[in-house]
Amino acid sequence: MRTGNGGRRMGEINGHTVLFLFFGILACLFSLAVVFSANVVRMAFYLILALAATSGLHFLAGADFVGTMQLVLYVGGTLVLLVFGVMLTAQNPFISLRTAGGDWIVAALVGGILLVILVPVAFQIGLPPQDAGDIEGLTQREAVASSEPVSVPTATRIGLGLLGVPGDDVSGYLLPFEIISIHLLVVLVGAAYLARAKRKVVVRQESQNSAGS
Amino acid sequence: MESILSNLLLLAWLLPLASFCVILFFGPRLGTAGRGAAFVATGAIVSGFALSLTALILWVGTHGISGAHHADSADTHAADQTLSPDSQVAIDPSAAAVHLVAADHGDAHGGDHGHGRVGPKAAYFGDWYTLVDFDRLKITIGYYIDALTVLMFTMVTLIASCIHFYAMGYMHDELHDVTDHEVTLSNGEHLKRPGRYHRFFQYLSLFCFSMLGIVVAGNIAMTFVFWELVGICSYFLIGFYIERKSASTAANKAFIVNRVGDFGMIIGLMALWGSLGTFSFGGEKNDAGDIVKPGMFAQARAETDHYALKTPEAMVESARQMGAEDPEHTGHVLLIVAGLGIFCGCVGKSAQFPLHVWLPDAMEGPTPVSALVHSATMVAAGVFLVGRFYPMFTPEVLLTIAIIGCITLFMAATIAITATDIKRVLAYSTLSQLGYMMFALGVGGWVAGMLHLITHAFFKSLLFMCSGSVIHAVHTNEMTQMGGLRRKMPITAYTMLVGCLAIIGAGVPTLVGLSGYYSKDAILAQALHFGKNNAAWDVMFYVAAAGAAITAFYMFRLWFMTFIGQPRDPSRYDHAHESPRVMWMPLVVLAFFAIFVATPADIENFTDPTASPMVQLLEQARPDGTGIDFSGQLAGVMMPAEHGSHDEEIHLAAGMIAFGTAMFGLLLACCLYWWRILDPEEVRSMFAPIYRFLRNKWWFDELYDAIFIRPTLFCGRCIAQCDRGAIDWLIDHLAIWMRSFTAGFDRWIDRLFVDGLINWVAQRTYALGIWLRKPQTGRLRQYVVFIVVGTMAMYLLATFGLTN
Amino acid sequence: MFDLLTQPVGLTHYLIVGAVMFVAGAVCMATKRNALGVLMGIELVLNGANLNFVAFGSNFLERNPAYQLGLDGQIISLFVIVLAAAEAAVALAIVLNFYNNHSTVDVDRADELKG
Amino acid sequence: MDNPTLWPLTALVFLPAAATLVLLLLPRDNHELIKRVSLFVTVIVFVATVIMALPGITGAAHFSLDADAVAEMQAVFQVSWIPSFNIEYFMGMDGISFPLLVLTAFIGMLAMGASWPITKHVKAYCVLFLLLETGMLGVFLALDFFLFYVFWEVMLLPMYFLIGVWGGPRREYAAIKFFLYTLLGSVLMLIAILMLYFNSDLRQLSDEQLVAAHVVPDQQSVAAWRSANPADGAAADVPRHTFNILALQQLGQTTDQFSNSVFTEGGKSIQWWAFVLLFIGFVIKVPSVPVHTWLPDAHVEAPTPISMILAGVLLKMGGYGIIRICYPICPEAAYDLAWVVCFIGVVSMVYGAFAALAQKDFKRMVAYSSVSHMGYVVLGLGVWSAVAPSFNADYWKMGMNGAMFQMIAHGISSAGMFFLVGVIYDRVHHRELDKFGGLFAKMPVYSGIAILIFFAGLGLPGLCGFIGEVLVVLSAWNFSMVLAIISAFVVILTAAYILWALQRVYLGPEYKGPHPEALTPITPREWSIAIPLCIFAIVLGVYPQSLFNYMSPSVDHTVDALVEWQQRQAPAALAEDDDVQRENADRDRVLRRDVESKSKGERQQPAPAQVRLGWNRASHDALPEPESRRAAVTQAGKG
Repeated sequence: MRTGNGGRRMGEINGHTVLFLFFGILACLFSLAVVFSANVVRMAFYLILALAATSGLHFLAGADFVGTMQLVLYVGGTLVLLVFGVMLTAQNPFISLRTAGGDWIVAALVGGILLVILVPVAFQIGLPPQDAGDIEGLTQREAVASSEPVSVPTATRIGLGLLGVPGDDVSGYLLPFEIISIHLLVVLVGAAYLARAKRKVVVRQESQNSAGS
Repeated sequence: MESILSNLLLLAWLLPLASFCVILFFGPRLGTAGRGAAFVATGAIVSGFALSLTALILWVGTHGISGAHHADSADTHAADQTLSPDSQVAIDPSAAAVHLVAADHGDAHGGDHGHGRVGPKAAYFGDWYTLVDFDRLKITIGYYIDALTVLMFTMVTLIASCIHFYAMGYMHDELHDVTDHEVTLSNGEHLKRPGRYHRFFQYLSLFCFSMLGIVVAGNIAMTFVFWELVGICSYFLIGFYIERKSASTAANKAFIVNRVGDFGMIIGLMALWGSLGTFSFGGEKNDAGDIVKPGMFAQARAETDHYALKTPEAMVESARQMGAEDPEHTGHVLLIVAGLGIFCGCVGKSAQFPLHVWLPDAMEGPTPVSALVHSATMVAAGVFLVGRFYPMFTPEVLLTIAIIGCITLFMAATIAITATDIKRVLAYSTLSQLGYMMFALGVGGWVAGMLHLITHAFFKSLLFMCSGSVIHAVHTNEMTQMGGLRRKMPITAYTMLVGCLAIIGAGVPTLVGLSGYYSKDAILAQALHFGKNNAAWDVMFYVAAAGAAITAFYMFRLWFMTFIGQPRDPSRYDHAHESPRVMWMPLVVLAFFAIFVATPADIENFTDPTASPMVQLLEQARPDGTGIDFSGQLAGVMMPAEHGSHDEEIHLAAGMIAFGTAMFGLLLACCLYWWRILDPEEVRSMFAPIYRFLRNKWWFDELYDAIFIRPTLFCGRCIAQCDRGAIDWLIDHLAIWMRSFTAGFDRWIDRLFVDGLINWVAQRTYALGIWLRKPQTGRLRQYVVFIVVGTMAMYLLATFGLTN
Repeated sequence: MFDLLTQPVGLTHYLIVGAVMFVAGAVCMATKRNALGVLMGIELVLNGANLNFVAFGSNFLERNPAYQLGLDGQIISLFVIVLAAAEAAVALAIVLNFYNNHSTVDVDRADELKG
Repeated sequence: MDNPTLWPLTALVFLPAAATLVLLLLPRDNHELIKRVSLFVTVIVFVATVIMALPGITGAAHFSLDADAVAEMQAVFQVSWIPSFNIEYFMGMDGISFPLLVLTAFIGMLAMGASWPITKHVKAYCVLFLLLETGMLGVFLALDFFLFYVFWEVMLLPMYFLIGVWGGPRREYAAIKFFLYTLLGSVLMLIAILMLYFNSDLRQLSDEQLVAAHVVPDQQSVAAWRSANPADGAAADVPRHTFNILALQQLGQTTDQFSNSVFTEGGKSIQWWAFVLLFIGFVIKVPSVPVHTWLPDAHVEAPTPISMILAGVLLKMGGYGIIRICYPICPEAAYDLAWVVCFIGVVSMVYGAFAALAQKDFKRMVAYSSVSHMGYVVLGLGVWSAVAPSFNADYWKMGMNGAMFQMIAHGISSAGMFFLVGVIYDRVHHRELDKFGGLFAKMPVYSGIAILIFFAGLGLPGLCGFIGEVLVVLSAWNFSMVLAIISAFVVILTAAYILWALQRVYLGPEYKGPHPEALTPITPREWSIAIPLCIFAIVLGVYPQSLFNYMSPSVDHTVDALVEWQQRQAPAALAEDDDVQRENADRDRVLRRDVESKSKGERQQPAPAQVRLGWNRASHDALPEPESRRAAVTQAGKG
């Protein structure tokens, strides 16, 4: 899966491009669907689709491990959690809370401007340099990157990187990894605590009630 | 001799002080209810009298009754009369003093004049005790003993002894609890209080001590000390009935009016002290007895100047020291000021016009007090001092004295006509007689004045004690409630008659009379003599003569109203009785003296008034240089020598006039109050305005109240108000202003500036917070928008802002 | 702009998709009154960012070699995924708690701490 | 320097202060014990002063009655205190301060005895009282100006609290008024002190003067003193400032150190300003019109013993300051302003007497009588009647002696009066003069004592008030006749207000105010306080020499020094004027009375001239001095 260097200006339409367009348009469309949908249940569904499409884009970019994780963690974990949330709070009045027109206008305005800023930047930094002189003085990593890409599974290298073993194109990430681990633990505990807090009060009230009766 | 005399008198003087101290500390415990106090006090004063009498006898033994040479007296008189001042100067220019045309015949001619004294008069002086001593300036307690001192001592102790005995009877009520009927309490009852018998005698003793101190005083400062002390004794004795408002007010009045006189006296003292540097009459001696500093008299009348009065060198020097343009003249003025100042004190003490107002009120005291203090001794002290200080008086001062005396004698006599309170009549009579004495001294009659002082002491104390006896019997002072008492109390009545006759100067002209006859004749004679020499002032003689008539009138009015006719108040009459023996015995004794004290002892010269031993003794005491004519420098007045008045022509004329006027007054009294030919009521209504005028005592009290007391109190209130209203107001308001200023300052600096700055910052911060709060809507979605906008802003900033 | 379709897939393409997702997420957060909607917006934003990381780290894309993250991009995106999971858990807990207390999931009602 | 009297005098002054430490240890509620201890301390202090006074008891701190010795400072000691400013712990006493010292101890003792009715915060009261006594004793003993000032202030604070806490209903007002008035005086005094200090230079004094002023111990060490550099090592020609009062006196009298103008050329001199400032400070304390209004309020509000202290001792400090500091240090200004001083004195006398006449409050009346009586003191100090050509200071000496006597006498009589007012106030709790009456019948012994004390205040001969008043008034004549006459006039007013008050309070048939049942005869405690006052009043009145023996030499010494200064000031150019010499000789002749008959022919009858009774004093420098005197003075100056 590679794109030839020769078609830098006008590349042929290949499978990679088609797939990219497919997933890219899908992701964009469902993202917008999330925005414009008023129903929270549908929003959740669209979100799943958008994330799944993103996962596809990950695969296309050669990040197989990240794409997998995207599917597993996001679509399989996080969004399930979200859906639980929707279900727990999904009573009629809340399923579709209407947003005031003014908000829409403001949001659209701000969003539009943001987009107007981001897209030129994407063009500016995303395009290859105009001439070869631009690539002089590249680092070794850049040199590697500029060489012909080789499709190799990334899971091993990522795993090593996370365990703190720097590879040729990856730094050691042991410390961030550990921090993330602790962070996750804390978040879980916190989430559990938050979710329990109300029940305690209720229990106390009940005990008071029972004591009263 | 000197030490014996001085020690005798010292002892006689200090005995009453001892008595005072004993009674002060042990008074109530002496005998039952303090009865012993009377014995202590009486014993002291009687011993004092014995000592004084011894001194008198010693004196007479040493100096004789007189050194008189009567043989040539007539000639000398004649010579005196013929000599004019100019001729005297012509005879002996060296004798002429600087300021005063003066001559002392006897001394100047080295011969013997009518009263026969060669050289200075006999006097002993010295110091017992030094009160204050600043090298050259000394204030001492000393003695100055001459015939006058001894006579006065004897007279005072004698009368005081009589009065002590009398008081033992009179104050008998005070031995037990007393109900004072004149004091009503707020609950309507009369005041009941324990008796104060011992305290009365305590005060009497203190008074005797003080009075004798004045008499024996060797310097004018000592006189002043005891002057004040008799004043305070008088205060205590007048206010003896302390519960009576009238009594305490009268006591205050007496003391304060006396202080007015003392104010003048202090000025006199200052004038003397500031220039002469001594207060001593005779001179200051050192331990060896030599005179180290001449006395005042010697400075004013130097022996070398034949005792002619001239301004003391020290006064001239003092005037020069003060930068006077004409020191001689100013020095003379200083001498006049000194004389007038001293006389001022005498005016106060002797209750002369215009300070006479206290004496009638002083009758609030018990009658023995009136007899002793306010007639015989203390009030006479003023006259005594004028007599003692006589050498220092310039003719100007003497003229003032005469005028004051003359006014007093007339004014007091007129008031006495209308008074109905028996003691007040006597009080005004006392005033009048003191006026006579002053008048006599003022017109140059030193012996006449002094003689009247002594005779008056006897008969006036007799009169007062008689009136006390009457009051004791009828328990009222008002003569309108008496009458016919002669039958109930004959001894009192007749002794009082003696007193009345003595005071009007009854006697057979040119022949013989009671004591008052001699003294009053002498005064009038000298007055006539003076009038003849100073035509401008001869009116004073007629005033004095009229006074004699009035005296006779009011004295017999008193006697008739009290003892003659029908009782006006039968209840009082019924209770009346003769006083106990302890009270009437002194009356008899005093009556005896009132008759004979001035009688000539020489049988051969029985009709010559100057032959009386009393007169002779006084003549001995006459201050050096006063027995001559001398005239004033400022006021054109000539003081005629006294012996000139013994001239047959003058003396006879004066005697006849005195007799005539007295008889006139007496007859008038008889007509009105005995024979009832005239109705007093009718007379009274006929002269109603005059009666009211006299009845109100010439409105002196009201006048003084209006022009002195009220303004003084007003001034006091003003000043107190000024203190509170002005000074304190200023201080308080300064404080308030200061406080408000600092408060303002504090507000301005602290609140406005410092606090303001802080508050401003806080307010700004707060406002910023409020302003910043506005975006904090709490709306999550807006926050998101903000975040996005913020991100964009940062991006734009990074892109366009920072790169430029 | 549309020549993107004719170009070989490059970094720009990914970045544009990421931008669209990001903006969609932001607008979603700004407009949804439902707390869960907001949460979803967050997920979209995170995914948009994630996509960018991956794109920057990818060797297979037409791009300027100066912006080469290598494998680091993937690792960072992994972290983001993990964080998103954690965040979702906590957010859900909060939402549930809020819901229990207020009986609503309307974020506009959650303004007690408003200044 | 050998200081044998250091410890005795220090012990005397600080014994009361030290005793407060003992008081602090005593139980607070045992009032009786605290009062007894305090009384004991005051008695000790009094006994100590009496021992010092009695001749024949040996000891360094003994007060010698030898005439020469009394004139000089005795029992002097000197310890360096703050060397960098030449401040010394320097005390001593002479005939001026010693009687006041004894008076302080005496009144302090009696006032403590009179403090028994105090029941509020007894401990604090006694502590403050004793501190006050230390301050008062210190003021009279201090010879260092700075030390003097310190004691002066030490005295102020306890007084403020004693009035402000234990006083009557308006006590805060009175206390603050007292405090502010006195503080104003203190501040002015401080300015003057610094003015004098920074203009002083010890090097100007001769060797003898240095020894006399106790700057150096003896003649031998003078050279060493002169050559020694000042402590800071500065150059030798730096002036040596001093707070030594004796040295300042010498500087004021014998050098022109204080005669420079302060502000502008030809303006008033340093000593003129110093005198004015000091005089205001002291006259506030005296107090004289118009700065007297703190006194009535303070007296009325203060508790009885504090009134006694105020009237008996505190007022005396003003007079003491004038005679000890104002006059000797600033003779030139004093001579210039003698009229002002006397005028203030006379105005106070008249003003106080009039105001007393109008009072309705018994204590207030007594307070105004104090103003009046202290006027005599100011007048007596001021009568500078020694003028050219004779420079006869006899009358001024008498006036100063009279003023000093009046201070002591007033200390006794006014303390007595306040005590007596306090006695009835304790019983009936009011002071309205119009609501008394008839006390004589109910309290005979008390009334007797009261009448005696009031008569002492009235100036009755035989009692203490008379001597001082009469001496002052007599001496005033040669200074100014007008002032003398006005001051003599006051005797009438004095008699009026005192007798009127006596009449309203003691005489009359019955008591008219509230609490008639409380009028019980006086207790032995009150009796034993009043009787010593009575005894002193009588003894001083009858035997004033007992006091003059102590006082006169020092007072005369002070006056002589001033007159010597005055003679030096008189220009010598006119000294050969024959007339003056002759007149002077005349005067001596009159005084000695070596009588010679003068030629009568010379004496002319002078033409009547205008009488001038109130002439002013001739200007002192217009008249010459005799040559002999000048010679003597020159010699003295050389010596």
